[in-house]
Amino acid sequence: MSNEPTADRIEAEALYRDLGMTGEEYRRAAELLGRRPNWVELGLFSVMWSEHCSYKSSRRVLRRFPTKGPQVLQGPGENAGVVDIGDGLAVAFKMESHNHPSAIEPYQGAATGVGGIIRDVFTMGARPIALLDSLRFGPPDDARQRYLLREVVAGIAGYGNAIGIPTVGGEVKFAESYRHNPLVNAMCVGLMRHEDLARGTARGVGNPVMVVGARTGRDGIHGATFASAEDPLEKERSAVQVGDPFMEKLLVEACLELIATGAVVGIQDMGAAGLTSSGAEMASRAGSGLDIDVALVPRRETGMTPYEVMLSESQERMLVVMERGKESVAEEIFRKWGLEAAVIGRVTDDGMLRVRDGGRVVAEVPVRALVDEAPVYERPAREPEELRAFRAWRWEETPRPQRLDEALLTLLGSPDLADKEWVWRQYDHMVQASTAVRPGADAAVIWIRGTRKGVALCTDGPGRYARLNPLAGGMHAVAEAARNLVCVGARPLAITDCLNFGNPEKPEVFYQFRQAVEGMSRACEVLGTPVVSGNVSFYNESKGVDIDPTPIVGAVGVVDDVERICTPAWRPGLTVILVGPGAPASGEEGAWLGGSEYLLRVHGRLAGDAPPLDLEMERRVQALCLEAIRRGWAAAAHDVSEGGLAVALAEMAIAGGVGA
Amino acid sequence: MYRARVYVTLKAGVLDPQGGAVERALHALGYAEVRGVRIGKAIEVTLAAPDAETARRRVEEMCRELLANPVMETFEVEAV
Amino acid sequence: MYRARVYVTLKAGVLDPQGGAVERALHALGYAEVRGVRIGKAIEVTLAAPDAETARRRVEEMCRELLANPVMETFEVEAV
Amino acid sequence: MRVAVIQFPGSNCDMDTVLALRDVTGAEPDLVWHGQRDLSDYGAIFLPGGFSYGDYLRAGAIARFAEAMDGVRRAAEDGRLVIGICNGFQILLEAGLLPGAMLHNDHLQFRCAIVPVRVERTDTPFTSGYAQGQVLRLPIAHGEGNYYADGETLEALERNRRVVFRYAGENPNGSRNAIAGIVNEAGNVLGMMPHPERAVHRLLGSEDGRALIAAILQAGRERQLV
Repeated sequence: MSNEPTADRIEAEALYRDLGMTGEEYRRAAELLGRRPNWVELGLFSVMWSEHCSYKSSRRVLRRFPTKGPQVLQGPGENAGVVDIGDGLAVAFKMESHNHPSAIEPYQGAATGVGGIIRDVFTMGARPIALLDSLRFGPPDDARQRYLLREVVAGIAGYGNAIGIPTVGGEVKFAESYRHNPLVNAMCVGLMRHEDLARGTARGVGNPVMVVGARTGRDGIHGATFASAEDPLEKERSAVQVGDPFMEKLLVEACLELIATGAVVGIQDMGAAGLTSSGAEMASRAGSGLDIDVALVPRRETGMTPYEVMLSESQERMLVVMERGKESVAEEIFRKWGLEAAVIGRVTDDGMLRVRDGGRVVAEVPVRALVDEAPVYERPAREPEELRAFRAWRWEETPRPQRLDEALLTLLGSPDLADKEWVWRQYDHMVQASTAVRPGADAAVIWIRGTRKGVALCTDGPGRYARLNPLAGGMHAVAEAARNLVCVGARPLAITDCLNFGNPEKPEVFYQFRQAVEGMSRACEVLGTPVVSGNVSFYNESKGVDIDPTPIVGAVGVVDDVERICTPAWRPGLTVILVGPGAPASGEEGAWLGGSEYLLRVHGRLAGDAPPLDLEMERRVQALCLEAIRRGWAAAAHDVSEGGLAVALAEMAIAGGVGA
Repeated sequence: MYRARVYVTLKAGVLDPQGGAVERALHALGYAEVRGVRIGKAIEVTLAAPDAETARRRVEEMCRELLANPVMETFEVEAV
Repeated sequence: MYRARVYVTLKAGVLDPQGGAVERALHALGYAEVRGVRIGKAIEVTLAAPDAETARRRVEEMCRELLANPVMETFEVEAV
Repeated sequence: MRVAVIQFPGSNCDMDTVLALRDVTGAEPDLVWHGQRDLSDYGAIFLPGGFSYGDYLRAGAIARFAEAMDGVRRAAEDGRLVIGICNGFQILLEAGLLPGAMLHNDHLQFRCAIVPVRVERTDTPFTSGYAQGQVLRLPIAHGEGNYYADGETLEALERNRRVVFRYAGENPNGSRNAIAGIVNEAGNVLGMMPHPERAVHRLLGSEDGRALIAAILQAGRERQLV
């Protein structure tokens, strides 16, 4: 293009830095290409090698996750993980973060986060049956944080309600470190029969490649590297991504109808880095190449350059590879639903991603270079200084409160523990008429109508434990998620995750990340819940302050008989039993109060070490609890977590409307 | 007492799904001559002010602070 | 090519909770002089027409048929 | 009697309504695309909940122009049964088949909850299965359920006993006279904001919607509807 910088200017003025690439990465790209990249090629490298798409700082650590199991039909690497739930049925699920866009425009940032994660699920051939969202803000005594909370919840409601997928679970927590960097993690779950499983691969030379759904505009250009640059408030704030839930509803129906015809070779949603990442990833999985022409992509704005079309993050679009000669099958289905469907190129076997503009080649890059050769960094890790100070805390130093009832009221008034009905009553959590356990319990249960089966869902985070001890924090996040599933009567099957951390180039942050993954992995192994999908969100940092390490876990379980489910609501006449390890030896109580809600809310202190967690004991406690519910012995169940036993009992009393 | 009318509209380039849906509906109703529809807000503010000029300045301040979202919207103040 | 701007506002007797909420927010931000806020829609329609008069007439038809609900809303067309 | 459930682009509760009809009556309703104008085969027509055409401009504003609405209008005129649930009620209002309009909820938020709803009359084809004054527990889920009509229309609705359902507890959206559901003069067209199709099983939180669906089929038999 006329005004686009030449290869010489890119190198001379180090323009690659504007796209978030280091000098070393630029030279590596030129080496793989065998020549210096032009502007469009540089754009492809910059988004594919961004932290968001390449996982360059996290890839090596993520290998630690256990991802196998008899119940796993599809592990990490595809658009969503897929798990068998028996009787020929399976669930696809994933969680994704939209933190940086939500800091800029909270309503649309949250809405497009929901839209994106829904596409990751139905692209696997599953019909979406539930949404959950995990949110973090600064303390709510500040008007800006209340504005962000209001707009993010309205955005999630606006999108989820309009598309007709029930938002049934999640959590909202508040802490100082999220003040300038809110977290918006969205999870979607879909249901399918085993034979419906579709995959994101571009196989078969000559097969047509099609862009379907909405038209393409300049939305979120550089959203991918945008997400990886450090400070959300100083970034380029022009092209805000706007979601259209109505069009996505049509897209869900059209895509599921198209997949059912059997004429689809591969399908993937266009998320961060739009056409570039979907095209490159689909070709990489099949070991093939793509020859596409951006002039054929249906557009919403005039005068878009090939660079802009390849990097656009316009919403509600999918990339589809059809069987050769079956293009008309797609065109007809999409016309019925009032959507675009255009052939933009072919699958090739030369392993190249070749981009044309009206026939003229404007970019030609080996797929391997973009996907497999992305740099992989082994970042240095160092235990944060503050841990030693935290662990110097002694339980004996803390004065005992005179009145325990006042302490309990303080805890129940904590924004983290307070009732969140104000949030979830804005979500349609009953559409699809299948919600057997509604928000407010330990987990949600979706009843598969026409069967006795239910799918249990929840999200959980480590709270402050991960700050005090990242390893224990990772373990607690997984253990608590599994515990919540068990408390509604479900057998935990697998998890997805959103690993929200600060700047990985800081050794303390990378230590937190690596330790949290280690902790999560150990808990997954003992509790038998492999990781089947997930997302890493780094650079959650503003004005030099990193967020607390926040590994969010999304857990899925199965209820074999929906007549045997449980909620915290107890009834008069029941005996209350506490199941778990015995009370701590006298003098050791402090071990269980480190990083507790009590210590923070009553004494205003964050200190101590995360409570000890015996994973083997956890597994046995969960097994006993699940058996008790299955046998009908237990009529109510609730996990003891933040706020401890006192809060757990209070919450059951409130849920049941009866004291104890 | 002054009555100012403020128009808050989406910035160019920002997708307007609602405008698109209304445009398609108008075409379906036979208004083929319609080339585009953009939907924004019309906010009428009644306020006390010493003179029209101050009224206009204050309303513009309100727009920057609350009535328009600077990230995706522009505003125009018309004193009535 | 003409660009008409349509204001659709709630009829006088109809409660406008959105306007009330914005008014309270403005007072909280220190704009004590605000006496009332009413929120309506500003719809910009771009259309081809032989002349301004026909353009206005067609847009008024669109308002009666779709853009405004006569039970609770009134409309006003301003050719731009 | 044959039953139709109309499917608009953006309808979300069409399948829920089909499932509820199948569950309560054992009979299979037809899912009818909004482009079908002739609905003369059907004794009862459901306009389901959802966000037809994204609820853009106003909830139901665009859906009322769909071809199927001609069939709905004819069914209303010749005494067959028409039931508009939530978005369906909004479409009937926009189409002028029922008087009044829906504003945004007065608290400006979407609200989803199971709420108490009182049955104001039982001499209708929809409420014959309930007792007079019975308070049902029905789910609501809407952002524009704040029913409005001018004084004159409201007074006529009350005088002619056309208010069939009224919110019994706290008014969840600001509706005038806490109106939750009304019928037309002839009494064969019902619009209601609560979702009976979501209250058909204990596991879903309430079974109070079953009697409404059963009553409709019963009325179809009594009136020898097609």
